[in-house]
Amino acid sequence: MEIKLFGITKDIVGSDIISVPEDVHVGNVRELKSWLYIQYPPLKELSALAIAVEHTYAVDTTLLEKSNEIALIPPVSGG
Amino acid sequence: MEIKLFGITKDIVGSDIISVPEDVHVGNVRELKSWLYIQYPPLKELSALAIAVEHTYAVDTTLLEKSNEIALIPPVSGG
Amino acid sequence: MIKLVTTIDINEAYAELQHAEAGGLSLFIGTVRNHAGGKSGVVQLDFEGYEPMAVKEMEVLAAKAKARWPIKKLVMIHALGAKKVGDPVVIIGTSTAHRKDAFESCEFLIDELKKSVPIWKKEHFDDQTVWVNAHP
Amino acid sequence: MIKLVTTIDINEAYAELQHAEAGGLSLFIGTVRNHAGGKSGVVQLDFEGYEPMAVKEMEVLAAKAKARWPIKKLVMIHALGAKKVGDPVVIIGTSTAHRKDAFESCEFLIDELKKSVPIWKKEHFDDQTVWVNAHP
Repeated sequence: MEIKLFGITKDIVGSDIISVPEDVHVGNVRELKSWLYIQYPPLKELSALAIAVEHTYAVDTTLLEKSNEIALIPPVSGG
Repeated sequence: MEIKLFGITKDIVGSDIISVPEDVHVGNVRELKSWLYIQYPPLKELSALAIAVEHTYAVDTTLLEKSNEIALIPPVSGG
Repeated sequence: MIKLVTTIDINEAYAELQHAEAGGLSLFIGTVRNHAGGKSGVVQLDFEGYEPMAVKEMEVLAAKAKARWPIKKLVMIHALGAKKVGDPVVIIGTSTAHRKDAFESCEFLIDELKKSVPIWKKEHFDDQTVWVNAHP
Repeated sequence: MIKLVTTIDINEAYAELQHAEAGGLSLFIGTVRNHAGGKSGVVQLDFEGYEPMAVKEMEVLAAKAKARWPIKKLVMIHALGAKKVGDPVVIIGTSTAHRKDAFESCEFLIDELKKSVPIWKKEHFDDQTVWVNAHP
């Protein structure tokens, strides 16, 4: 499973992508966030952190498939 | 005393100016409006009719001097 | 920038509204519609103004807006003469540090312009001409 | 017209908003300010977007606005990449028969864009760089 990164999350991770190892099971958004916060504690300091699945904001219970396009959405600041 | 005309008042009067005869005394806006309504009854049918003195909206009690720039302001419709 | 013109130039208005401390810029552009007062078939409009008074009234409105909102730059431009459907006839713009002030002041200025600035619109339909707002 | 671009073209947006039945057109243009968060000295900004999702989110907002106001034409254009003070970074426009609808829908769209469209702004000051809004 791959996670696209943008904005400050790219700086925190030091890459524009996170590859979730095969042996880590993250079945929904809540589980993915828990795993991310353990791997990259500075993510917890952000004002907010959303997950997008297939270009749409996901909720904690949204299920994740390996084939989904998944992205971290730190607080937006366009306009 | 001369009165500038705009918009529909020009059509009603058939000119872009009214010359108030020397022997007619109109000392303020109220008196001028009374005289105008007698001379040009269709002016009474307008939604509203304001008088401008020196490029400023005048009130009924505004005094009129022969040297003033005076104009009839029918309902505006700019924009 | 407050003025009466023959042809509205949007780029001129935008250039005038630039200000290093402005983050938001609200522009309102009024154009000629092809229907008016429930009647379709407007083919042309003529705008007539009492020019010195119209400019003076716009300046009064600008002063009121500047007293109420922290406006960096302000534009009020109205076209006079013959206009076709789709032509811009008025452009109002304000630039401010924060966008809410820009929206509010821009809307205030066009609302007030329509109430008090001595400019008159004559609508030419296929079959008649009408001075807008003249009669109840 | 909804898109992400390198350079904002105001004339393109204005042309797109033309509609024979539209009497009023509200445009909002967001530009780069020289100060931010109480700190002066912004020398440059970089805008990064999650492009397919940003376009999709703008389309969702446009659909919401169209459900709420009788919008004839709508424009949402955001710039990405490096911008200098004064550069336009976003342009939102709506045209409607009556101006109140144009103002309200335009303000709604920029307010919502700033809340949900995945675009990020990095401010370069003389002495540091900051991802805006990232931290409390």
